[in-house]
Amino acid sequence: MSNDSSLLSLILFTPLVGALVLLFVPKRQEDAIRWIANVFVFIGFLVSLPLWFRYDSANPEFQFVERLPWIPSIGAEYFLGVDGFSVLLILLTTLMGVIAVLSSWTAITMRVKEYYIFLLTLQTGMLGAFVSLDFLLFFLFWEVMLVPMYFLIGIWGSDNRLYSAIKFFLFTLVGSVVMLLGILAVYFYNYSVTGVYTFDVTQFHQLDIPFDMQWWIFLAFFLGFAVKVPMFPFHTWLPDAHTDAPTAGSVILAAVLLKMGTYGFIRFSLPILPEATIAFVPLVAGLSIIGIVYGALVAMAQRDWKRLVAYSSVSHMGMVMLGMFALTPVGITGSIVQQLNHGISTGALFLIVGIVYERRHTRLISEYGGLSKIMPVYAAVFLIMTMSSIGLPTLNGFIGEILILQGVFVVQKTWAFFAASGIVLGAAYMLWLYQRTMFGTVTNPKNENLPDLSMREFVTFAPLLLLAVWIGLYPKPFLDRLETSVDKVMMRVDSDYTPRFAAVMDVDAPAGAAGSPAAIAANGAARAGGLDETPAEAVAVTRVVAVNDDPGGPGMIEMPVRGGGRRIAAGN
Amino acid sequence: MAEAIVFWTLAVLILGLGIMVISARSAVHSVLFLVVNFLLVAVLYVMLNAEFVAVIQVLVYAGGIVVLYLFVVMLVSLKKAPERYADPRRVAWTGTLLAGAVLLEVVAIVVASSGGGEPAATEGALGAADTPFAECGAGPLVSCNTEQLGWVLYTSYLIPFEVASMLLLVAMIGAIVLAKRHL
Amino acid sequence: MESIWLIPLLPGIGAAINGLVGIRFFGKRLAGVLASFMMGWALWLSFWAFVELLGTEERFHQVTVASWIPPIPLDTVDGVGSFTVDWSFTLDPLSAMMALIVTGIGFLIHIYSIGYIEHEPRGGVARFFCYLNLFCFFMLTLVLGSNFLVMFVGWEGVGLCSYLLIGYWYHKQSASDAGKKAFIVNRIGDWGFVLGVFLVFFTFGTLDFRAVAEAASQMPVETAAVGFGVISAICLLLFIGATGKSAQIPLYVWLPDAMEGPTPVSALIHAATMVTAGVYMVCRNAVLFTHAPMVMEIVAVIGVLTALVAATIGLVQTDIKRVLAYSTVSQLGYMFLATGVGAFGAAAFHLMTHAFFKALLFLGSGAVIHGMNEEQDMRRMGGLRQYMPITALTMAIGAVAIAGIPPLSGFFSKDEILFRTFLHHGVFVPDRVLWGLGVVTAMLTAFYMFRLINMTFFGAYRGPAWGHGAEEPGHDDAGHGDDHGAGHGHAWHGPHEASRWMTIPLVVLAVGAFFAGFVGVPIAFEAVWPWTATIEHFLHPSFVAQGAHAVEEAHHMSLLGEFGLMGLSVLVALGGIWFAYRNYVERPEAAERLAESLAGPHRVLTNKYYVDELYDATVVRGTMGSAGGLWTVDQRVVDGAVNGTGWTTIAASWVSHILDKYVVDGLVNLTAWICGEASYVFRRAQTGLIQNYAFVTLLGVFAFVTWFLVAR
Amino acid sequence: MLEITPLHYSLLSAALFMIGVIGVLVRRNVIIIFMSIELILNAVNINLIALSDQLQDLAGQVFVVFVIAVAAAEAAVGLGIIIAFYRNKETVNIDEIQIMRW
Repeated sequence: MSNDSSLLSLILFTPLVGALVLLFVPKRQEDAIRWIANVFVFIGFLVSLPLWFRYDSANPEFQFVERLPWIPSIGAEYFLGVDGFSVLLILLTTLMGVIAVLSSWTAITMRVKEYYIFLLTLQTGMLGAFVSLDFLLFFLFWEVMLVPMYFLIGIWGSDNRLYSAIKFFLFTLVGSVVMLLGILAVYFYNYSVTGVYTFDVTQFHQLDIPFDMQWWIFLAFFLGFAVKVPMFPFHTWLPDAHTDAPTAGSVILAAVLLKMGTYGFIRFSLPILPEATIAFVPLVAGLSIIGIVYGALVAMAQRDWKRLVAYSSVSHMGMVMLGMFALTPVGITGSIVQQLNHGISTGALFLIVGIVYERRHTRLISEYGGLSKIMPVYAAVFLIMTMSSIGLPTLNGFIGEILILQGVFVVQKTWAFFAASGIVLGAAYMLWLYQRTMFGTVTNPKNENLPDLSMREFVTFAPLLLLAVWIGLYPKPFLDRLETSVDKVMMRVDSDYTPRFAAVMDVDAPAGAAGSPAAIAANGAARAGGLDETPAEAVAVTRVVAVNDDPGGPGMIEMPVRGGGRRIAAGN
Repeated sequence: MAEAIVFWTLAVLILGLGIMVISARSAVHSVLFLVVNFLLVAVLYVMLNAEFVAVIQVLVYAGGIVVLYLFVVMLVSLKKAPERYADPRRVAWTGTLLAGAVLLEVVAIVVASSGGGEPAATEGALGAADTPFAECGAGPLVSCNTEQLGWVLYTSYLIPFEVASMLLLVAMIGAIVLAKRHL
Repeated sequence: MESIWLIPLLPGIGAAINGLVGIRFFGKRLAGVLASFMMGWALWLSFWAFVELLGTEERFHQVTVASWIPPIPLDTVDGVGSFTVDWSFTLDPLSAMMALIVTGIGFLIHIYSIGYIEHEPRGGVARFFCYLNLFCFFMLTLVLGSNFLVMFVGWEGVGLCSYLLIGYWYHKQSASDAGKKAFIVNRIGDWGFVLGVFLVFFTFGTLDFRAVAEAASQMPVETAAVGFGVISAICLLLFIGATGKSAQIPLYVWLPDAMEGPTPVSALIHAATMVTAGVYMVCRNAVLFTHAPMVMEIVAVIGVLTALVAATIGLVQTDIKRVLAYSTVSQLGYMFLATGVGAFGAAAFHLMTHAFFKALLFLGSGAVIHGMNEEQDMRRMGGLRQYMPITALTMAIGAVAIAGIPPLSGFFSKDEILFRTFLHHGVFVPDRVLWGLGVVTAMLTAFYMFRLINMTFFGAYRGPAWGHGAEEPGHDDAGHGDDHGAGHGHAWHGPHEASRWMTIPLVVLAVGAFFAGFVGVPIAFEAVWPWTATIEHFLHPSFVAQGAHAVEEAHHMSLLGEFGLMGLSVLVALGGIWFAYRNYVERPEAAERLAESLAGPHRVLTNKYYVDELYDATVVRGTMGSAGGLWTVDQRVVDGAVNGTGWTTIAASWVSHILDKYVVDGLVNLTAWICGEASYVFRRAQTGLIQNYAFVTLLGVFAFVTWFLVAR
Repeated sequence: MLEITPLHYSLLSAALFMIGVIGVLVRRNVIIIFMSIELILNAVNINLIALSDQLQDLAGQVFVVFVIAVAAAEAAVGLGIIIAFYRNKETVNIDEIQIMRW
């Protein structure tokens, strides 16, 4: 793709340029600053649109690749490229960026300049994490994201923002430090095998790391990513951060930052450490299910509107993780779609909270009630987003949930059984919230003349509503773009999985080509054929079996004797 | 013979003026003595076939620097000369004595080392042999002294010359900066 | 016929228009007329689709509009399948009939609503019709959808609409509570339903109804001998969904509360269409269910129990709409009884007739409530037939129909069900027991329906007095209109007949309720009526797999016995009616005495067997309690652990800080201090006097020269 | 005694040099101290010229030129400093110019 040779860099640095421009605007002229920020972030969205149209969903390779030496001495490169996962997430990021910046037009009145600079820097950081195929570069952007977010929460946040900001920062930092260890382990292992120092992820995707090593590395990655997701025991930073962050901060946090963790799993953990992934499935699935139910129940107990939404997103992300670790194409596809959905619906819900918070400066649910009489348009938007969040068919949430649950169901019925209960609880707490805030009579005199959505506010919602309906009614474009990427991951975790694009690929192409699925497929086939039976794999198999036989439920997962791939046994 | 007379008068005058300079009560006077001193030194240079340096001596020292001193002296209008302050911590003549001692020793060394000075002309040839300016012949440096000096300055001493110019520029700026009340 | 996808779409468009522009700009009349027009159009289309279907020999027409979820490989029982779902709709006898019912009744109710809702504020009217149209859109999607997921779209969608419409008067706490309850209880059912759907895919590798039926028909029937197999599991899960949607035990509790909604809503959603979705779904999967006789048994038992329980509760209710609500639950129980005994045709038949007379009754009660200025308590009515004759007449027809007096529609359908139940040979339940319960229920039905009619239209007027003009009628009933604006703002001039908009639908429905039964005349009447069991024959193809052309097994017994059963049920019904007449018309005080003599049971019944209280104590409290508990856990334990780590870190840092400050740094400072002290000595040399320095320098020179001098 | 050799010039310059040194050591007035320094420089120059004449090497004169240049610079800057100092302290007494000690 020569004509797109620098598209990703363009997308990546447009917000940063905006931030630099803002540096030179005198801080008195707040409106000028707002305009500039909005214009730049909108340009950023526009330049990211070609990804949607020019991404070739039939091509399993990474696309729009850019490759320049960065730190030659250690083999780190400026290596960008996208596949189905990152294309969708990048588009989500740029869109949510536009919405977040636009939504804080009136909400932010102090230190406007710094605010927008941080917001734009954050934007670049997030995009960078999604586009970089160099592990060190990814880690760089991963850390870069933290700083602006820290300041956004710490300076423009509410009540005890410092506590939340520091908690958020430290929590994520701890995770990422451990993750760095994992990265280095892979890096040095790769050197010991190939004799080349490189952080090239596509190269890592072809490694066959011995199982014990995989196990530890997976643990390291798991800590790093699970904190970000956040998964059940590591979730407590999320409610605080969400509650105290400014609206735009919460929106970005929910819509994009949380996706970093899941994206990390799908991009790094699964393909680089397939056997360990399979070994960890029960643990991760268990935590996810706990997260789903737990998050939903705790959300039900909240008195703080924003905190409720935060816990709901704990529940949703548990759903995403569960789908991913079903390790079935449907489940993974569903989990990516569900990431988009969560970004859309939860982002919108935070915007919705932000709007009344801006008018009333309180988030207590008990302060509201009967708003649908005063703010009908607002109520309608809130209703639609509530429905999308609890997975009503014809709205986006349904597609993700049905795919995830179906994908999980064929693997382990009991998981689907408990996970599906999250749907009921989700309906319970969301509808209860809706009733307590929107229905009933206006009890609080302060609410009596709240203005309804302004034009600008409605504009922030319009794209989200549109997407919610689009994904709900016709998700095919999104699913098509995911197809090949999902297959590539599947071929790593399931050695005898036959990809859908096998027809597209010409098999007798020079097979060792970097990351060429044909090569991997051949490799997998060879392993399936039991040709190269390395002791590492033997270890892997035994370990997997040991971890994976669960007495509960008729054995839905059985470990084949070969290659750590797995097959579904006939149920009951 | 004539040279000797001139030299001795000059020497006496120069030293005398020097003493006057450092001993004059008022600064203005010492400046005036200094001018005369410089002029006499210039004459000494002429005697040593260094016309160019002599001219420079007159122009820069007598004409420039000393006038600068004069200005400063005028600017610094002292109510009473610093020497009036009694300063118990320091004794003037210890310095004088020490200097004198050193002088004597140097004289001793010089005299001893020369041992009945032979005429300078003898070494004329070896000096001329490697002098860069052949066209002036190996003769004494009477003729075209300035030209040769210029030649040397702009060829073999070009870099130091430029450095010197830079130094002057910097000094100029520095002086302005220092002297200005507030930039 | 290729345009059947338009049938659901039209109301959808109507809803979109009303919702987007209507609420802002449309007048009351315009909004109503628009919505009704869309429904009329849909009715027209579905009518022609129906005619076309009759015209052709082929009974199944599937129209695929677009691909919804493109194929994604997914493992099933037998190897790798492909998970894919299309937006596709099926027209077959069953869906055609349902489409006709929904559009027909829906259309009438839209018309009725124009009159009913006219006291609402303008935006409210548009919102109401938007919801109503939206409901029809989802309901039609449900009935026409040709695979489980498309059906599930409708399934959930109607749930949403009922939520919105029950909570239409959202400022009423009770209304919004009821809406929420309905939605959440439905969700519990949907939990089972989706799991069932997953299991269907996992078992058959497809979600298309026909394909599933084909595959299932190849599998063995899971009788008690075979054991409780996959199909049984599927059916059970699906049936859980059905109990939620169709208000069966144990999930029936939401339906009576749903009466908080406007009456047309109760008629359309909670009588005629939505609540029958469960029955429809079971019929749609008849092949599956017939392969799981044990689950069929469960269905039948649940059905008949629901019918009985609801009927008993209905006996003592005083809120006119609640009586009808419990009657609906009970009739739904009948339908499930029918499906349970394998009489899917009869179930669908009863579904249709019930749609007619129950919609009629609800609309009638709406007219009454309207005429009584939002009065819903039957004890405050009575003798209304002179004020509102049309309503009285039509409702009477409805009551007779539901009581099962020939030749009205209810008789045929209900009798068919009882007849088939009588012939049914159960797996666990001894024969005739279900039938007996059914008959008892029939009597109770007749009784409470006529209790309603009598208390409302006969006897003396017990309602509030009305004045002329200014003074408002004083009444203090929970369900009444002070707090929802309707019937308000205009003085009440006493009970009055409703407007044309409302009466015309009543009349049409009454006609339907009267004659609808003749499409399903029992075979016993062959002699006198040539077209017997038309509807069963028509629907039969929907209940068997395509391939298996199993001839409909004839259910016959001696004509005498069959007529005997009919006679019995008619007698039972008449008995109920007579009892009601005796207690509520002849001697109204008799009812009170009866209640006093049976105080205990009466209290239990009026409190609906305390089921709500039970659920509240167990499920709701349990969930809330665990929620609160977990919230505490989250703060104290999980977050506590995090903060604990933080505090320990801080403490450790303090310790090391002390150490650093007084030990490590101490050494450094000591060194510095020594140097400082020493410097006092040396620094005396540093006078800062230039001349001193110069002097010292000179000394140096002196020393040097002296050395030079001495050295040689 | 009557024939002048570079020896005499050297002695002259040495004497002048020492006079300068004495001036530096004895006087309090900074300006005069500067003048003494000029004297010292002149002494050096005399020596250089004399030797260049004797050795028939122009390098000596060249250096004199440089010395003069440096002297000019030094005078300019030094006097500038004096002016600035005088402006602040109202004195040119070298004994009081010790703000940088310790």
